[in-house]
Amino acid sequence: MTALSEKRSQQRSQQQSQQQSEQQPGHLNASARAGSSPGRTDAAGGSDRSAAEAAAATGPDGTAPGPEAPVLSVRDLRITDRAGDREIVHGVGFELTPGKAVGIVGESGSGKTLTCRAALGILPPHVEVSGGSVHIAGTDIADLTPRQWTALRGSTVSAVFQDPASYLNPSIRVGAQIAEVVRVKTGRGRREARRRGLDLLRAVHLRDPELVYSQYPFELSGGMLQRVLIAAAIAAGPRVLIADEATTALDVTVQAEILDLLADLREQTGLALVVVSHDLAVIAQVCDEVLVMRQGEVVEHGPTAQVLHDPRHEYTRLLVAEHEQYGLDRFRAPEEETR
Amino acid sequence: MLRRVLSLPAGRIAVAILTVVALLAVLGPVLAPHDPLATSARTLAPGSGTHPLGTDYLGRDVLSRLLAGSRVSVLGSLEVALTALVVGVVPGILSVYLGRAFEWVTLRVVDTLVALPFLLFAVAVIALLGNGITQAMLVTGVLVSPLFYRVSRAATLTVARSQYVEAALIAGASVGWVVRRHVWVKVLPPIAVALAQTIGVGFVIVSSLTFLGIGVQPPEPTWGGLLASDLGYLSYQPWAPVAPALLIMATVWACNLLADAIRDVSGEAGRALVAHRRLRAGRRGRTEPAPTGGAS
Amino acid sequence: MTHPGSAPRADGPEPQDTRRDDPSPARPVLAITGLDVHYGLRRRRRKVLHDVTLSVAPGETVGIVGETGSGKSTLARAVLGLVRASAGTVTVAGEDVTGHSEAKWRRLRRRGTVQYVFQDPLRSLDPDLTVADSLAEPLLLRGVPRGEALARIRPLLERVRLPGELLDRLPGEISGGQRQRVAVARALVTEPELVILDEPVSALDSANRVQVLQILKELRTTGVAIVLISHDLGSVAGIADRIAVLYRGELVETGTARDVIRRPRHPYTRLLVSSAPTLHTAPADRAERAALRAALTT
Amino acid sequence: GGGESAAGSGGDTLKWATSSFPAHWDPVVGGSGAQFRELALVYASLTRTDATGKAVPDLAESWHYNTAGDQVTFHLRSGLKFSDGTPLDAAAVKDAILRAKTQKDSALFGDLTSITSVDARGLDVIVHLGQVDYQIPQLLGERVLQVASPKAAADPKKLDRSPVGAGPFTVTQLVPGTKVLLKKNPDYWDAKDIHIDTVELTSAPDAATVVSGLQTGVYNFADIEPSQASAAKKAGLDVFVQPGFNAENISLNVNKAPFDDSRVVDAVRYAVNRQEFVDKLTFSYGQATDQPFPPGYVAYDPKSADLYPYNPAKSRQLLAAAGYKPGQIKLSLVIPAADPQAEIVQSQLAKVGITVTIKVDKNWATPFFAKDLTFSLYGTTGRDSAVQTLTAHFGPNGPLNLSTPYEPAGFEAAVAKVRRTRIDAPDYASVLQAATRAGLRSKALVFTYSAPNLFAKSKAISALPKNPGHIDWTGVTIGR
Amino acid sequence: MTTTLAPPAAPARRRGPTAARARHALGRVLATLARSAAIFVPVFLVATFVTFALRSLSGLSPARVQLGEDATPEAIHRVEAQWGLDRPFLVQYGHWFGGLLHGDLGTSWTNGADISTLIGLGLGVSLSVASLALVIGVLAGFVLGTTAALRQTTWVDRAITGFVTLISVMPAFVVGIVLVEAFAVGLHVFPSAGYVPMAQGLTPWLEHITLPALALSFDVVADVARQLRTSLVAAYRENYVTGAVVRGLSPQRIFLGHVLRNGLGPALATLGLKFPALVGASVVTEWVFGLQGFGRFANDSAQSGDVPAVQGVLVVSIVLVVVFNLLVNLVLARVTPASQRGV
Ligand SMILES: Nc1ncnc2c1ncn2[C@@H]1O[C@H](COP(=O)(O)OP(=O)(O)OP(=O)(O)O)[C@@H](O)[C@H]1O
Ligand SMILES: Nc1ncnc2c1ncn2[C@@H]1O[C@H](COP(=O)(O)OP(=O)(O)OP(=O)(O)O)[C@@H](O)[C@H]1O
Ligand SMILES: [Mg+2]
Ligand SMILES: [Mg+2]
Ligand code: NI
Repeated sequence: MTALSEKRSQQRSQQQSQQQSEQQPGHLNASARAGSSPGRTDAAGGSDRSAAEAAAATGPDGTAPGPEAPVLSVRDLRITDRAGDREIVHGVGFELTPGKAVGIVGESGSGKTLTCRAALGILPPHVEVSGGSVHIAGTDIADLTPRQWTALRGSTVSAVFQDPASYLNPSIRVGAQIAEVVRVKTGRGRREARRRGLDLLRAVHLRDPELVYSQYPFELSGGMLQRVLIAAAIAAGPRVLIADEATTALDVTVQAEILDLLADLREQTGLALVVVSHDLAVIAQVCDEVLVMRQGEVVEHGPTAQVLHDPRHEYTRLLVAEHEQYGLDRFRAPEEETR
Repeated sequence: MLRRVLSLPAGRIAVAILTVVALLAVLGPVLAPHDPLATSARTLAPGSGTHPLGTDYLGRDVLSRLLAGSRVSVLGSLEVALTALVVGVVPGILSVYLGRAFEWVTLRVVDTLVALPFLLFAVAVIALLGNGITQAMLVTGVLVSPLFYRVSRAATLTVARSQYVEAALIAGASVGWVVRRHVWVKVLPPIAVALAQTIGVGFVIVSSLTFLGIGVQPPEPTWGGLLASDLGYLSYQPWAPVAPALLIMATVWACNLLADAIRDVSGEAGRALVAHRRLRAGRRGRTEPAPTGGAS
Repeated sequence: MTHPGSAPRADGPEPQDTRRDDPSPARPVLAITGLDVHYGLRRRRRKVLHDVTLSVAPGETVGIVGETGSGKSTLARAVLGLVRASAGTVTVAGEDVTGHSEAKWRRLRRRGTVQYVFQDPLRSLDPDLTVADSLAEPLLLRGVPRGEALARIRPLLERVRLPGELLDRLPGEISGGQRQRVAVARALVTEPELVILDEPVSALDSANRVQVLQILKELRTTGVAIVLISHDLGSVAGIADRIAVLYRGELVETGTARDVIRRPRHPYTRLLVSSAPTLHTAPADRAERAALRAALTT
Repeated sequence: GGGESAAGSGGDTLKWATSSFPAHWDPVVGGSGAQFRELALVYASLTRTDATGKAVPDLAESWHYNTAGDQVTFHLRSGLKFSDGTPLDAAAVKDAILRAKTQKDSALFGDLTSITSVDARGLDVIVHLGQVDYQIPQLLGERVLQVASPKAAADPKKLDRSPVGAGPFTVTQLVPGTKVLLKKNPDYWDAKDIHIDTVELTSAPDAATVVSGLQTGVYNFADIEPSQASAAKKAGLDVFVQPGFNAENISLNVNKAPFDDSRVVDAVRYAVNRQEFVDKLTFSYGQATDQPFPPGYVAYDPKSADLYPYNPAKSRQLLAAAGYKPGQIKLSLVIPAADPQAEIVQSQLAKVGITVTIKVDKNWATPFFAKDLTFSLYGTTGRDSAVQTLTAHFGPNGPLNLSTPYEPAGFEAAVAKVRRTRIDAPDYASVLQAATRAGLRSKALVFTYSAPNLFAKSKAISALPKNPGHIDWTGVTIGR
Repeated sequence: MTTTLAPPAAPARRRGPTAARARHALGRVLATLARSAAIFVPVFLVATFVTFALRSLSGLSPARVQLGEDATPEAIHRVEAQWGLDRPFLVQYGHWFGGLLHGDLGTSWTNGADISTLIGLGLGVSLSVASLALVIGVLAGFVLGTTAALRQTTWVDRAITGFVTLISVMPAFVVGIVLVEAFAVGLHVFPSAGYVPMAQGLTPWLEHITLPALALSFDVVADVARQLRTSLVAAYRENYVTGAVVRGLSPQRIFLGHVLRNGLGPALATLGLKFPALVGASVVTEWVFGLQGFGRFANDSAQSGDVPAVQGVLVVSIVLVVVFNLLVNLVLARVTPASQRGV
């Protein structure tokens, strides 16, 4: 990378502080309450309350000031598998204001993906939202028609997933797939869409965007594909990007780059992020706020720093311990502390 | 395997039809109310007590001829399928193990066979090389063998390259052990599917050839031959072709059904089916959530 | 054995290792020298490993890290005789296996000195064999009667913390974490001297990961040498005595875990270290990484 | 044009689906089998036959024998020419005869053994014979001497693919084995009596679909199987039988066991139930016959009628007398193509204890004409000259005599006598019938039935002249 | 960026993306062609060799066909020499193959006609029918397959599946007869037999080939529908569909632009495999419909023991199949480039 990105990373800290101060009310609202709530760690009840409180504070009914209104607010979301007749997710709630990042971490099968999919309106067959609500930019998704969903996705909320190769059509050049989104969602002409597509590829730090533009997915590496997917996801300028295990299958070095990219986007465009990972460290790197899920319940919810330093729930402690006992932190932590 | 196939309704229907057809082939001549070759003065008669399906243009009993004809059709299609099986499976499996030269040659031969329009080729070969259903079906069997080659090769390939085979090799297994313990179970179902399909294809081919009058010597009744001769007397017995046509179609249908059923109860789908049953039967006492991939 | 009866260790934050300071006089379980491996024929021929030299002492735990396609699995497969080396030698438990015939390999493998745990536990277990059958296979191959084999796998199951009722299930019917533990158990059936694990935890979530790592830690105490392959430095850092960094088919760096992580020499290692996600992020890493990447490209 | 498809005939177009589409269009190669009818569209001959089977003028206006009866002169019509412009004179006819006698692949030279040489004098063709033979004008009719342009015939291979004759039509397009398009030949000597403009001659599909073809107007004329007759009638088509000389027989080889024992031959004769063939194969359009001629024809010998009536008991007796137990005789019936006739023979012989296996052999002709077979079937469409029919069946070298060189006693003399008898002589019929009688003593042939020449045509086509064995388009009109 | 695998073509990018893309596309076509040729040339050689060996195996001789009633051993020998059949087998093959490359398939034993010409004439008929059958098969199969896939697990799906199963077990000759009886004889909609070249008018041409094409198409309809349904259902389960959904593309666009494109591949491949069957089935349908096409010619020649004609038919059918598959491969390479990257 070049001087440009260095400059960017310098800007980052300035911007961050600036943004934080700007968005103070909304942000503080959510995290402060979460932190101060004593019943925080005992699962659903706690998060219910926090969600309700948060909703009351920011309120979709227009009580809160405009720019700080959450772009995504999930309240006591419950998801049920109608076929097996069991509730899979038992009340998840969080709020996301522009430029913020929420992380969801949890064990396999804890309902992270279903939560994200519910917010995207793409739950698998038989699986339904059975309680609570999801508001995207103030709209309750329960009222959305399929057509409205189509309009909403891509331009307001978008997503990237694990295994990037499979999320691109193998038979179509990647450039065309990005341009398609641009054309359909923003109504630009062919040539214009191409230019914008190239810009997007550049924006996700792909070297030689022209070449990548005309390549097929199978000609690209996993890291490049994830960037392409991100480019496609942000092509229509969404306000929320959901990244479900977006870096899990990637090499650590590539993962670091993608995480950097997400952070950049967040800073530069005010994109709000939902980052799902089973690795607490990944979340720690990008997110302001963490939800820890286990068996469909939120067992811990709070500002990242607080959850890391003072894990309340046993499961969260396990997550932290994993890094501190078996991971790199074991070697680095002392160094950091001495610094 | 058969038990699992029979547990599906489609499997039961298929097996029932095919059993009936097989019984006809074995017992047809015994069951036949008349000598299928015996002519009588009552030609082209409609169905009656003595001749339930009427008589043909030479006054022969149609039912008896249909029954007797099943043998040629069944044996013919079995011959096609078994020839194809032997000719296809052996090199199919060996192509994975015998090295690149063998693989290349067999692949080219298979490509060639696939490129031959087999009905055309069968007609040509049989007409030129002599008129016998046995030769006819042998040739056809060779022509349709690529299916078996491909199926067995693909199955062997996936198994041979699979990690559990490597795991067995690392534990010191010989090729024989690997084949007995790991390869066999997985190669068998796709071959069974192919076999069922090929028997169906064989039926169509036997019927087409005998319809064209190729491959059998005259008085010998065959379903295709009966159909063809019935067409000549359509103005007298417009319903006559229905019986042989239905027989041919039902048999082919049953073969396809069976192939689908085998596919449904074997491999990944089959294991899921069994697991599902096991859960439902509650043999394991407690019900547990379906195991997830466990991967993140 | 170099560390007889040593208590479970490395639970503390600081790894304390004395062995490397006084290298074992015993023969190494694994010694690789100047290993080259090629894939493909003629025009497609490509060198995947180049001049790899590595040795693993008895009871030692070595981590091999590197990016995708750097040749980690290939290295393991070369040790197991699943791919042929085009140069160099491989010595396993004192036996030079370079150029072994199939039959010789089979004999060696049946002894079960070296075992391998595959990257993907679902695919490395025969979907049609029950857990018991999969576990018993190595024993059956050595001619152990079935009854005895089944008796011998029970305690193993406990060792990997799996309930005994799992034995007559199919791999598709158990969870991913359980599957991985079955795969580990299978590797232990023959009481090997060396176990090579290919990305044993990268497909698992934290709880399962901790569990498997815990099992491995316990394994170390029994004196088994372990080679741990991973693309993520973080997941081997806490458990490996030594770490070898593989980059584009070459071992660019080998050293104690502490040295490699604290004082990485090769730019790639430095990049790895700075990229590994940790709970406490250091913003400065970002610029550093960019510089390292630039250094690596040239 | 024949492009119009739907019902109704297209203009004055004859759309003829034939089951015996000519493989060869060189008449010398095509031979005298069943395909001369189609070739006659293109080629004319010296004579033709009338409804009674007598020779009448065609290219030859008239002819006369010398007094010795060993030379016949044909006087050609004047001003004739072939469709390629070559004049049709005596030289051309001479050329045609010589070609039939000498061309390597000629199928006719066996029919022309009486002719020793030919002289051409302007329009007079003088044919010199090696023996007295009053059959020559009959013989040189459509079956044996369709005259091709000598210019075109210079390259027989080419002629075979693009026929040039002086018949009622000329070929505009020929797809070998499949289809021929013809148009009316304005230079044909009798062109004024030809009312058909174009002909599409197609090789017929499966018998079962011919009728629907006729019904839907794809064809308007076709030979059909007797089994299709009722369907054709129901479809509103004209179904008619054209007279002919057809006769089916069972060929036996008396030089081979078991037919070297005449009791076995007789047993076969008594075992044959002719009516069954007629009923089951011809749907009563045919006739039972025990002679190579249909009853009523001049050569049919009433005195020989029903010499061996159906009598299976007697047949079994004869076999027993010959020392054969039931089922002991096992024969292969070798035939060129699947044929229900063979199945009837098989079942009838089975009833007297002879086991017959049918063998369809594509190479049938080779062993048959090499007289290697023991047992076969043959059907003839007859010959215009009765003598020719007789010698083909009973003569020592007759192609249909499976028992060559066997010949019944007295046959040669009887035939010679016919040849010497003028056709208009009062005793011609009795002499001819005597020859038939002599021939029928042959142990080599058992005649069974006469297959009908069954046709179906659209009602728009007027009735055809009833020339036995021929199809003559003279005077036929196609309405709309 | 170290982690991006630098593609080998990277140095060429200076020439500009359009040029690179054009070269890319051309290269792809050439590569597909080369790969196909590598498969098909040996196929062609082997197939023609097998075909040629048929004569020796059959023991048939032109003499028997030609000489008929007058075959004597000398005459047979003479005729065989004239046909060059007394030469060594490989010499004969070489000669025949040489002719083949020039489009010369020799002359018929039965009527001495040029076989290439004969086949050419028949081919017009057969290809008309086969093309129409393909068109019908593809269209009907497409409609049925997509409808079933889009209405998955509803009664529509089940009805279509049932119908497809039914027509897939109906042999061509049964279909043929039923069609003739129903449409030609019963309803008088189409002629029951015969063929009219396109030159004589499009309508009569279509009328004549519709029924045979329909009879021939059943198998294609069934296979295309089944394959398309399966692959569309599978394609809908693919992640890239989810990807397109979250990017906010409409269902129609996803179906047309993404699902269909990938679902089409396997159906196309089936079509490639189906073609030989189509050519083969012409033997039966042309018989039933009184068409003087390729299949009828094959049957007639085979029945009359006309070996060169049979060889010619087989060679031409092989060429047809090979060419058709080549086309299919080219289209496939275009539609699903990913499938081309493997072996
Ligand atoms: N289509 C479905 N039908 C029924 N149950 C489902 C379906 N998809 C997921 N589940 C169940 O929902 C639960 C949560 O699944 P989800 O995919 O959200 O977990 P996750 O937290 O994303 O796990 P991972 O880390 O493995 O991705 C699991 O127990 C799973 O079995
Ligand atoms: N059977 C094979 N034939 C040809 N090339 C191969 C084969 N197996 C692996 N390779 C190539 O060899 C290189 C090293 O592969 P290897 O599997 O050893 O990598 P790895 O380090 O294990 O990667 P990962 O982390 O993705 O498992 C890769 O570039 C791969 O494409
Ligand atoms: Mg998930
Ligand atoms: Mg690997
Ligand atoms: Ni900290």
